[in-house]
Amino acid sequence: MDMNMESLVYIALFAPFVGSMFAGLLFGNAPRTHLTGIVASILIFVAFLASATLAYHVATVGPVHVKMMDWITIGDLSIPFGFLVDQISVTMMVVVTLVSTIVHIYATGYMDHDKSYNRFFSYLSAFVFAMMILVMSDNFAGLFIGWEGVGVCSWLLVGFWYHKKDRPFEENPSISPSWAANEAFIMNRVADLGMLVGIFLIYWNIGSLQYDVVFEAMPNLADGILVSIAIALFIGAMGKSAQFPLHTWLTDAMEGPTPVSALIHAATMVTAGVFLVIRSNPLYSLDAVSGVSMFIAILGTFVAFYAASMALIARDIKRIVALSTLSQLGYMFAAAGLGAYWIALFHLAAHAFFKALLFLGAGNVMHAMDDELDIFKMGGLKTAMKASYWYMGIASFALAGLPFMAGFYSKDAIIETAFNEGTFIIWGMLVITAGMTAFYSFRQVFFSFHGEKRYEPLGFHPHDMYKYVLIAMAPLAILAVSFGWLMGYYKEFIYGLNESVQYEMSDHTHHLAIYLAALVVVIAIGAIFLAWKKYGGEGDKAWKRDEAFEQSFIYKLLENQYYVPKFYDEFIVKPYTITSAKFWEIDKAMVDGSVDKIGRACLKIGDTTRGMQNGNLSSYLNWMGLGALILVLVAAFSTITTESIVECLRAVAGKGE
Amino acid sequence: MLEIGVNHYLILSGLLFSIGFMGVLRRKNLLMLFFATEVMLNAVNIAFAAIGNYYGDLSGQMFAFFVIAVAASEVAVGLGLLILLYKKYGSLDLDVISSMKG
Amino acid sequence: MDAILSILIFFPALAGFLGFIVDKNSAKVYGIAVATIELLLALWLWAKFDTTNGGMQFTEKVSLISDFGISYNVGVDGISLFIVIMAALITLLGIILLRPDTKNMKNMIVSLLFLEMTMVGVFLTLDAIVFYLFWELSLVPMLYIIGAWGGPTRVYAAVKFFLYTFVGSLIMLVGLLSMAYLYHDANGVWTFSLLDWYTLPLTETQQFWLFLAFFAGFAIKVPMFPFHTWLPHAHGQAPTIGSVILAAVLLKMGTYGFVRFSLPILPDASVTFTPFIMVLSLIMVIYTAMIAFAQKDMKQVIAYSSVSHMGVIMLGVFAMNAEGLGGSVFLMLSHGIVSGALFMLVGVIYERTGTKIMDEFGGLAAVMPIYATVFGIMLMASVGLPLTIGFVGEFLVLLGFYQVSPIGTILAATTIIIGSVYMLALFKKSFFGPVRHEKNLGLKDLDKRELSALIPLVLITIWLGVYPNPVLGPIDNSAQKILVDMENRAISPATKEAIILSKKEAN
Amino acid sequence: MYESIAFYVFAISTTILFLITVMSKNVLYAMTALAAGMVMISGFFFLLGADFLGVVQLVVYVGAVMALYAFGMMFFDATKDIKEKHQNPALVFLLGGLMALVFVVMFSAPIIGDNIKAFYPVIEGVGNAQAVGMVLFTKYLVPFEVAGLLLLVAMIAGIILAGKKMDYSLTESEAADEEMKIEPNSIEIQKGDA
Repeated sequence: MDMNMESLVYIALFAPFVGSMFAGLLFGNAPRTHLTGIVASILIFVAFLASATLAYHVATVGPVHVKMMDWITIGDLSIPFGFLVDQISVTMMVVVTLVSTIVHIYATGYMDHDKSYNRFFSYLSAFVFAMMILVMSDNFAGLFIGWEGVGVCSWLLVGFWYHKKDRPFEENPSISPSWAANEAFIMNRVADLGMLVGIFLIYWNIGSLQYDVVFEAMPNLADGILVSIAIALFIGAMGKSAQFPLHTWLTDAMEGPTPVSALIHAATMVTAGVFLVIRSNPLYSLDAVSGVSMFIAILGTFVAFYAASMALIARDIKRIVALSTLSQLGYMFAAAGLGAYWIALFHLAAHAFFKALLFLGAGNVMHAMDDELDIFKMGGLKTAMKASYWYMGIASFALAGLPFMAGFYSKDAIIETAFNEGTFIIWGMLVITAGMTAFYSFRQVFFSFHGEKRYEPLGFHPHDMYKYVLIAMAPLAILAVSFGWLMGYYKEFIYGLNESVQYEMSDHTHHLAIYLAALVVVIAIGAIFLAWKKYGGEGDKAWKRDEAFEQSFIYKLLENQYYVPKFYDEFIVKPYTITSAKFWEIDKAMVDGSVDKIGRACLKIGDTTRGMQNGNLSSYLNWMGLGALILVLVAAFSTITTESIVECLRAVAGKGE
Repeated sequence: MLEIGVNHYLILSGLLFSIGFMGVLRRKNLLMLFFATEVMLNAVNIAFAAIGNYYGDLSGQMFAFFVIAVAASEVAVGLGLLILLYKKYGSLDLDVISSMKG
Repeated sequence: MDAILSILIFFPALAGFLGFIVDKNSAKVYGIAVATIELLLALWLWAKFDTTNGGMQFTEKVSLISDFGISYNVGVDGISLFIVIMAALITLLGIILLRPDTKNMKNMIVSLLFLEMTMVGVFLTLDAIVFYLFWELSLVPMLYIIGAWGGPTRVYAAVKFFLYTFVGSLIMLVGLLSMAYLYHDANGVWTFSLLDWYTLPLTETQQFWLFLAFFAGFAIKVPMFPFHTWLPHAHGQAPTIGSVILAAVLLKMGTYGFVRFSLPILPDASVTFTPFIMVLSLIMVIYTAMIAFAQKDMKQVIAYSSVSHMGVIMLGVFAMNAEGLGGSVFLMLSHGIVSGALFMLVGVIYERTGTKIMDEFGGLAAVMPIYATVFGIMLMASVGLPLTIGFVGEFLVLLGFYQVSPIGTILAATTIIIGSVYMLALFKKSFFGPVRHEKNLGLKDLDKRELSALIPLVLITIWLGVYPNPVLGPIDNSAQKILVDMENRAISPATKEAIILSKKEAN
Repeated sequence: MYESIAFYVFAISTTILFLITVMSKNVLYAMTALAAGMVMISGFFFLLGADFLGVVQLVVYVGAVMALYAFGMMFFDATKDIKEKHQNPALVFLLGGLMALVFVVMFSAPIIGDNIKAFYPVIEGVGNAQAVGMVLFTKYLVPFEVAGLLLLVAMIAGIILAGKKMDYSLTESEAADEEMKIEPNSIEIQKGDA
């Protein structure tokens, strides 16, 4: 029984890799061949099946721990390629592989007439492989491999349409795909620095990087070290999950093709940070580290509110969905910070499904409108794109958290934990954000599908995506509706891991649960109605664009993302370029110059002393005179010094007696 | 004024020596240069005599004698050479004579 | 056969001199043949190498000038083994990459083989004077290669490179001689053999001054911060093959010198100098990385990037623990492979377009996809992506150095950020974006010759990134042996406490 | 008391005279000042009790050497003032001045010469010349003979060097005659008068 479990782990892990190599090496530069798309999707599906069976095995029997081979062994450090499949990692595996399968199938349709079709699938499967390493590895170094691997794949995929020209900041906030890709990679690297320091701290204080050894030895470490490890790891998580200071890359990463945004910037990569916090729950649940956890919760709430506010006025359809992802990530971090790890994980899974669905729907709309993203140019698409309209509707309902939808169970649980923990400010903020989420997601739905057909005068004639793609999106819709009902089963499943993951609401909150839930639902429905009234109307009640509001300070502030990107550009990017140019001058002039000066000085000395041999007797006499004088001086000084020394000594001796 | 000690003589001979030295450096005419060397030699003689006298030792004077002997022979040979130089170059100026152009 | 090391050293030179007989147009083939044999010999040495014992193996000793104790004394241990193999590999790949129409190819082949002898000699010899001999000899062919086949101001660059290193090595020679004198003073017998020097107890002040003398010689070769200005000139003017070998092997002589001379002989001074070296290396890492970002010329970017990586290696050397020291030796190998490949890639584009200015190229990825992929892999290795060779070394060095000073490590770790900044900027300017100049549209992709030189490097980058143990094992043993020797010979307790021996007993 | 006055008189006069020899434009002035200076120096010798040395100075140095110079002058056209082009006078004064300063500073320091002992102490009650004679012909006999030989060699050298082609007149250059505007054959030798 155990043997094929181990092989299952390897299948789940390496299937995407085989898909990527198949697409990359064999058909790297070949023109579009459908085979690569099909083979990649099948292999990802195989990985999904393997993950599902592993999930069943973990639920029934227990975690599987497999050691493939040694990676680095030097001194006392020995890092193996080990893979641990336990409750947390198997959940992530199932989520990742499921969403990836659907996105791969969707991509075969979406990328249909893109000439580097094969390269796309090779990168996408490579990404899934890197994500699987990140999720399944049993030590921090393996996690870091996946961490960076995912970063590189996102760099490749965001910069996929590298031939696009750089456009000025005003015209396109993310300038060009290659610029956005670089920004994403570098900003992730800034966070990886924190992660590395965390790994070093762990190694030097515990002696190994294996999860089990580390979390066992955690409690008997000094508080100071524990806090610094927690902070360092959280910095890593912040970068990958685009939390507050390092979030600008996520909205710019929308430059990549939509399947990429759906897979990477909605479901998998951005959740890696949350996965890290959940994975190291024994550390974050220690009371020595409670300060850091509380900070995580506060930061998460702030980011939720911050992103939701920006999404209210965003005009680009993908930017709205990206900001909503950012906001939901805030929710997950809030839950993780408050200690409700399994709820955060559950919300992560639910969110992955309906956010991927939302993104794919947005992709359909974009595809239909010839890559036009501005929702002001859309409207009344529901007649032309019936299926996408339904899909995006369901996804938005789930996101808003209407009763019996996935979001209702997972998001409200988080709001309940905030209430249960007694952190009422956080609870209040989360409730308001829930309302805002409902408003902006339905604003986008009504804008593009209801109201005036604003696209007709502009000459668009939208048609929906291929049939098989729409069918492929069905599972996501089903999950977006039904996933919430599995919360109970999931609870027992996850509790099997360890007790720090478990989180029970106090019975006091149990009583109020219904009222809390009702409150959030009422706010959500109100927000939806408000959005319907404002944007959904047709004919005379249709939405009219009012310029005044767009010039107002708040609109400007939100549109420029609180001027954070401009701030980074002004106070980090420009000074860095100027100082590096200045350093180059210094290097050329001073360091290099000084060496050349030494060379030139030798030449000059040689030149002046040449005067000695110019044959003129009187100049010889002068040089001789100079020599004589120097000798006399030397004689004088030597006599004076010795004399004066003798004198002082005698004087001192004299005084001595 | 104060009693003349050996220092006075030494300072005097030092001064005379530096006058002679300046003369040597300054002079372009070889003959005048010889005069300056004579001055330097005499300055040294004073010093010899003075030290000899203040330390009650005759060797100071002995040196003075030999200095005078050498100076005399030097002048004899020097003037002979000067004459030859004058015949060759027609002038005694140092700049004219400097044939060892580097 | 136990004379394998002498064969390894002198075979290329002899074969090179025979090269004069070979006629002009088959010189390159002859070069490849000799270099392949040399590489096979090196691999055979690795096969025969006993990976468990950290000490010197295959030692040979022939006394040259007996009354001064100068002997031809060679031996190989975990550290020098792999640098020798890399030297042989890079020379072979460099010769393969040589354009068939390089002018007077025969001279080039002969000087390359002679250079290979000196390089291998430096890493294998255990006698100070023979080490110095090879150290100086390695300058001559390099001077010739840069001077004869270089770019416009090649003479200035070559002479500057030669004089700069030469002055440094003279000071080092003074150090070596005074070391021999101290040994004679203490034990009454003249010897220049390193193994005897390892046993000589030295006072703090003696160690201080000797360290400064050695530092002068090695720091210029590394090149450390204030003495690095010759490198951009040398790289700027050197031909592709010159840059490749200069970056891959010659820079390693400096750090190898520190590991072989400064650490074991002067343990106390090494520990007292660590803060000084740390500051210099941090400047090197950050300062040159920023300069690399400001460069217009692609080759200068990679030249400054190699200075930045050498800074990280220097940190590893002075980390005083097995992880740091082993990591720095591994990073030497990985920097050799990666920067060697990068210089080859710059050479490829330079041969095609005749210019190295990045603004001249744009959107090359569309025109030359294979070239772009190889460049991308090498870029990722240089930036230190896990599962590539670049990550293992950098990770271990930073890990090791964390023990010495956390703040220093955090500053040094910024290299992964600013490193990726300038490398990605380079990649974006040259490969991404629309094809700016029409003439770039016609560029051909990598041909067979270039591929056969680059593919081995790509394979090694991936192989040693995924499975570095066959190389890390011997390095680990030798690194621990050096640390144990240092621990025993250290005088001041502060040094003893600074050196962290691994729990596993070093054999 | 008188001795110090004499010293200062001699000192000042010697300095002024030697300055003249060094500074003057005219060769004759220089030579005469040099001769006078040397006489003053012989005065010093007498002051210092080295009578024989003073006499030798007078006879040999002033008498012979200066006479030699005088005769030497005839070979050179000593009439005109010599124009001397000094490249950098400041340098000369600087060096000379510095030298003088150093000597003054050096010699003004109190010399504690406790280890100087007289090799050939002055024998009391004997005249200076006799004492010098005794030392000269006992201890310094060999140097004395060598000095004699030296003078002989110098004399012969002087004669040979200067003796060649004595008849060819160095100064009989047209410029000299034209200057004196005397027709070579216009001088009648007044016969008979004194």
